[in-house]
Amino acid sequence: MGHGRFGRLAFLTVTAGVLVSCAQARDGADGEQIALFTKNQTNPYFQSIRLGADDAARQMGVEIVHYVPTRPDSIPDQMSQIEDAIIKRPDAVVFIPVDFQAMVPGVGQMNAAGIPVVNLTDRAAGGDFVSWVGCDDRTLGLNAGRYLLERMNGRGNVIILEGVGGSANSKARVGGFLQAIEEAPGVTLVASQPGNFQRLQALQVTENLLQAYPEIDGVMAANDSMALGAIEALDAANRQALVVGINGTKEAVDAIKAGKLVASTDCNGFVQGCIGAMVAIRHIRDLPVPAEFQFPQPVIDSTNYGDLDLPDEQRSCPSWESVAGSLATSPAGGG
Amino acid sequence: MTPKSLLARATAVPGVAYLLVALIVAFSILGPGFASAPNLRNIGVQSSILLLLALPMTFIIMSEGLDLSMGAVLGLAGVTLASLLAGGVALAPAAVAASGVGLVFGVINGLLVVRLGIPPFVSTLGTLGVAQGAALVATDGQSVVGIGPTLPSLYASAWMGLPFSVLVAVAVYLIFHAVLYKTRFGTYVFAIGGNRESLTLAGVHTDLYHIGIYALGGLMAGVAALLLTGRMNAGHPTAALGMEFDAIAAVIVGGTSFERGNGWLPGTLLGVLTVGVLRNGLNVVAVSSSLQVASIGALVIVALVIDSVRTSWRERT
Amino acid sequence: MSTAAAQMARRRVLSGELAGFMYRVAGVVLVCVGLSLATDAFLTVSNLLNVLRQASLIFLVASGVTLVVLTAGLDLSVGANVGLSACLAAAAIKSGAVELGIVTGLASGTGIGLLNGLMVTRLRVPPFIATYGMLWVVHGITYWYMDGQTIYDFPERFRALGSGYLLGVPIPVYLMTACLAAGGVFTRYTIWGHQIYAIGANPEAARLSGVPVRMRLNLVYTLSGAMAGLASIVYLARLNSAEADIGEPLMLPAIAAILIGGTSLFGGIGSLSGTLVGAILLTLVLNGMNLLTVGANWQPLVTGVIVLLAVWIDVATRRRAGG
Amino acid sequence: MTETARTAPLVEMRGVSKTFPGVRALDDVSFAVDAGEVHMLLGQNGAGKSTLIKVLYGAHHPDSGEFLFSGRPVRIHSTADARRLGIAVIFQEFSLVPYLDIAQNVFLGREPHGRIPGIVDATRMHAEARRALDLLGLDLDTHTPVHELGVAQQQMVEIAKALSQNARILVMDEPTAALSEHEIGRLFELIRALKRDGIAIIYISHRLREVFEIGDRITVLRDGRKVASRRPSDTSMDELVTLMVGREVDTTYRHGFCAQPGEVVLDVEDLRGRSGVRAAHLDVRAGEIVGLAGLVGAGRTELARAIFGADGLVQGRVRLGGRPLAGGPSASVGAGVGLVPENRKDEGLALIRSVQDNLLVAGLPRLFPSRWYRFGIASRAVAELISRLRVVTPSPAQPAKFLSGGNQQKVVIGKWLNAGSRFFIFDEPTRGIDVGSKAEIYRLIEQLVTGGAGVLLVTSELPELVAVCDRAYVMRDKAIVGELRRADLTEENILRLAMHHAGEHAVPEAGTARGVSR
Repeated sequence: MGHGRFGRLAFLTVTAGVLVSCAQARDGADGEQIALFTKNQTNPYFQSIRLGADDAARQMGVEIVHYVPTRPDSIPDQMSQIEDAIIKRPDAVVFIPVDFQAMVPGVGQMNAAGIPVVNLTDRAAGGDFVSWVGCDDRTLGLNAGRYLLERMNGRGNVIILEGVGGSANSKARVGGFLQAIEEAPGVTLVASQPGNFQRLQALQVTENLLQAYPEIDGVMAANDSMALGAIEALDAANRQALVVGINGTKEAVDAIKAGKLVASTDCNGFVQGCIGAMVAIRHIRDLPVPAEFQFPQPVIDSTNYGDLDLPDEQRSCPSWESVAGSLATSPAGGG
Repeated sequence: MTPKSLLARATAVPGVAYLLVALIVAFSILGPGFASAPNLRNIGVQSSILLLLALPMTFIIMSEGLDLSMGAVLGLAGVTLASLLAGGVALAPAAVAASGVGLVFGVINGLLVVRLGIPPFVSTLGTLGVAQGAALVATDGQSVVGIGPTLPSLYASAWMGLPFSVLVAVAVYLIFHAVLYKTRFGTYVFAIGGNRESLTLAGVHTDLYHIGIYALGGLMAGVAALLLTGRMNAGHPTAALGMEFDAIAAVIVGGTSFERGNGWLPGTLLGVLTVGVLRNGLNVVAVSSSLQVASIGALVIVALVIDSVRTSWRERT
Repeated sequence: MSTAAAQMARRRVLSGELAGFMYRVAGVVLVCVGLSLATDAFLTVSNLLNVLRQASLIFLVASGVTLVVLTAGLDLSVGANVGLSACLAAAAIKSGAVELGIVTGLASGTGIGLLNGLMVTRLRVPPFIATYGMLWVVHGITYWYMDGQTIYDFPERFRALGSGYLLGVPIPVYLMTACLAAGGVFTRYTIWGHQIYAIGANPEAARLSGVPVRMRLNLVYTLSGAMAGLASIVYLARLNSAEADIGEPLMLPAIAAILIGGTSLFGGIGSLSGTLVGAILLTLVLNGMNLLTVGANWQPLVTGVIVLLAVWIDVATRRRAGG
Repeated sequence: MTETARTAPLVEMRGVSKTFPGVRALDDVSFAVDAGEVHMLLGQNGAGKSTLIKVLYGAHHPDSGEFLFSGRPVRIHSTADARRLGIAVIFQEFSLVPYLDIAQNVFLGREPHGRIPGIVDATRMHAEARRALDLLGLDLDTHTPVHELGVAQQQMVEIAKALSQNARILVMDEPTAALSEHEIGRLFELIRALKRDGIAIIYISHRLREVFEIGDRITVLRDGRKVASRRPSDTSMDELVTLMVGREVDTTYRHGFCAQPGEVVLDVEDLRGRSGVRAAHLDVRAGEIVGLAGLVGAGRTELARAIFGADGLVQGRVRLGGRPLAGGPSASVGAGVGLVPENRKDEGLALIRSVQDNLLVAGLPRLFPSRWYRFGIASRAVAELISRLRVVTPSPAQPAKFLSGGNQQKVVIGKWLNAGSRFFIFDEPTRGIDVGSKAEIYRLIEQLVTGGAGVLLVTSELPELVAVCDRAYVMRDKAIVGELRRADLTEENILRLAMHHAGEHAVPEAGTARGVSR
């Protein structure tokens, strides 16, 4: 009787497995297949990238498989997923490393397996890539910082909200902020504190800093979530300060529209996703691809948020030619 | 343990064993390439680090304790190892130093729990913060790279098709099995959880052994750092955060309980493998990531449900 | 043991319990004094209110878990629970009614709590595993439901729940006080409260004394879930947005607050007031580190040391008291 | 015991004093035991017996006093020292490790090892353990984990553990508490054999019968002082009791038997419990104390729990005052059944909670129909219970763990008084309880029945059972095999029913491992 029970359980597990397989068999068409590695399921920015890549793949008739660590930004998770993806032998991989240095061996494994890899967003410290598509985090920070200080007329106190300790983006973006501040002698940095890219922590850190410093004129946040958290804190305390964020998420754009956020700098995750996927697919099809796609880092403010003012679902990838053309003319690392 | 009691145990195999079989069957049917040799290698490699943490965790849980600091300590030991290697120190001394860092934290945990009487959950939660902080301060949160070729090539080496990390895991398992079932220390691990008083009355330096259990935990975190660093070709301060919870889950799922020193080491091995097979299988079958996250939780619960069902069935007869 | 001894023992125990609490309060006061010496930004009404508001968020989550821990259980799923409840509530608010959102949040929180309870009482899964498994399941559902999106921008009257003031005091602080009072009455002035302590102290004895153990356990896990639901509403109102990872950083601080508060993981000992003290202490530390702009990398280290010190003082006093 | 007794004592303690914070546990106690002598140590709980043993065993360090070992002064700083001197102790609280096997438990801390120190020589260990078990005539596999053993078997392993140390001085603290007549007989034979080999034995017991059966010398402690030393030949039970308690104690446990029983309170029809116990018929009437006798392992506790609804039934009907009982303990308690369980510390009390909480826990819904806990009512109820039960406690806020065994047991009983129970099940109510409290416990039980309640009394203490019960059911092999009316209620009759081929049934089946205390 007890064993009957185990039997049933085993059966259940198997059927569960079958259902699972059906769930994923939907996009199981034969033919070319690419795999996209993103950092986590929680940050809207990577969702934009995934949607862009999906759209590109759909347009070009290729199956795309997503690998996202079960623990946000977990190095061991992504490492395992690389090994498992190699088993599935996708025709090409679009790869965003959760850590630009620690994932190098993972890239090496894909190289060894002879799978072409396109490096997206964060520039990996090593490994062979078909091409790199992304933009420079430091420039993002620099541009956002410069814009803010400009709006502050180069005078006043600013605070910085850092991202996750150990994340390269945070480090680079904060580096950009600091450079901008150095350029502006009239501005003093009163505090640089961790918000871990998290809205709640940014909110509470800002609340606390508002207590410590009676005069805060500017806030530089290493991503939009933290910027919006800071704005909540300012509102609740009835304090005025100019806030800039990074990423140009839909929510940030709405905040810019509402005049709460002065600006966000953007690498346009959606288009990055598109281009990343396109490069990979073109490579499979032996079409020429440039070795580098340096996206511009435009500052988005109340004057130019237009083209971002669409939910990603309603956007669709620009044609390869248009983007290629525009990027060819755009100055690398431009401002 | 002796053949007979092993048999007695075998009749009480935890539910996870049945789950493991079911999963393997299911994935071999569904996942093309799941049953392939290279993928089995993957499962081995991906499970080995977790096993290194789960084995000492079994001892700690048997002693009615807990160690939440393992992941953080692993991170700290990893950056220590990487920094030393990057600084041109030879592998052997660097590895010793890294294990030493782990050992120190293990001993500190032991002292906090045994000497100061701070509940394990809090003690190790505190040392978690300390170790993580230390690692971040030391590295400014960045990976430590440029560790030279020795460790990576060692990690990449294999023997009879078995990757280095798997060999280490197997060796460590055999050692732990022998320690638990063949040595005094092992006997006292059972006794500390089962009836500490009696051990003391038997004239044994209970505190020493109790601290030793935690020290072992720290030491293994240090050893695990060796593998993780080799795997990443870099030391990362926060790479292993949260791994200790996976280890605890694997141990409990394997049939070890928080009470009365009731533990079973082979169960821990099963638990770790099941977690490894599930994560790997779901990737090979390319299940959507959110479903993967949920199914890890489901696995843990189902395994324990099978157990409780079986025990209630046992009681009824 | 002879009467004299017993008398002694008793005086030591009682004074021990009380001393434990007093020492924790003293610890808080000490930190406050230290901070007000270190920076004059600390000892201001607005900052103290600010600390209280932040503490209230931790307390709301921790209060329900405290009840669970009193029964020698554990609820690791609260963080994930807050996350999912907040996201569902957010979606409901967007679909129109604030009231609907609040109901949704509370309902989902309570439901998850009830599931935890049923797993522990009916399927007899150990609490640690039941709620740890639930943590992952709930995370998975949240990720799937949110699909990387953010739901944001809620009506003013809703946001007041988190960021509003009443008579100069933040509204979450009122909620915290209300929950503390309600919880205090429940644990102290109802027989259910007393039965919960009895279960924590010795479940078998409680069962053989006719305490409906399963029902009470279901109750505490459900309450824990309900509090997570309430907390999710406050978080949502405070953040004015919901992301999938909103709840992740909440679990360990909540449990730390409970343990700092002197509630024993072995059950039968502890109190909500202790948890409040724990929550305040944790918040003070973070607040202080921000005021003194302690480097980001140092912050986990400092927090860890403080937690250890706080609990060690408590344990030491109990020890000396022979409790 | 003649010629050995005249040589210098094997071990002697002179003027030992030990003070714990707030209590003088031992006050200038001198105590000696000769080779080949059984020295009985008597005294109520808290009289200092256990402290004396722990001092002798090096677990406590005395404030003053000296040890002489066969005339030579020695120092005992640690249990290790004590062991080296050949002192072994059979502790009252089980000192077994549940998930280690018998051999590992027997040799805990003394594991035999081969060339490499840390590694245990299992074969040798099991062989020697085998020998120790054979001495006690235990045919148990030394590989069995002790958590699978019954209480009695655990007690025997405990004894084997001490014997295997080839001690010269053997201390036995309540060794027979959990044993059946049969096993006690075997233990006593063993003790006599040990005497012949010149082993000195210090024997602590509450069973005065045993004092006269195997004792050579008797020392009585009271409140940490040595009050008297006697030879069995020149003392009497009554004198010993008086010495222990310090006052005259009425040891007649029952004063008036139940002339004509009232209506049936509890009746059980063809019951079969999850644990396999069977009862074709059993009933208890108002005003009756009905005994439930049988060897350890005969299934008495299982039956009691089944009736109470603690373990669930496979079949059968249990009715209280005509109304069927179903729905587990909470239903039974609500209907007015009270269980005073066999294992007070694990099942009877929440040791870390106060006397007040323990007294009220079962009666909360009855005492507070509104479900609101009113401290005024509570403390009044508690005060009344404490005075009625004569619980010795400094205050209702006292944690139960600080009470003596007798007072703890009173609290458990008080719990049911407060719950308004009409039918009480007492499972070994006097185990590990000293004579003074014993009389009080039975006085309470008698009060209950004269008050119109019914009582089912499970006990291994046959003399007590015979002295107290109006009727008794006898169990064997998990089934009721007979009923004895007051007239023919004698130890002989009980044993005849219970032990019918005692050989096989004396040692219980595995499963009731409630003995191992954490």
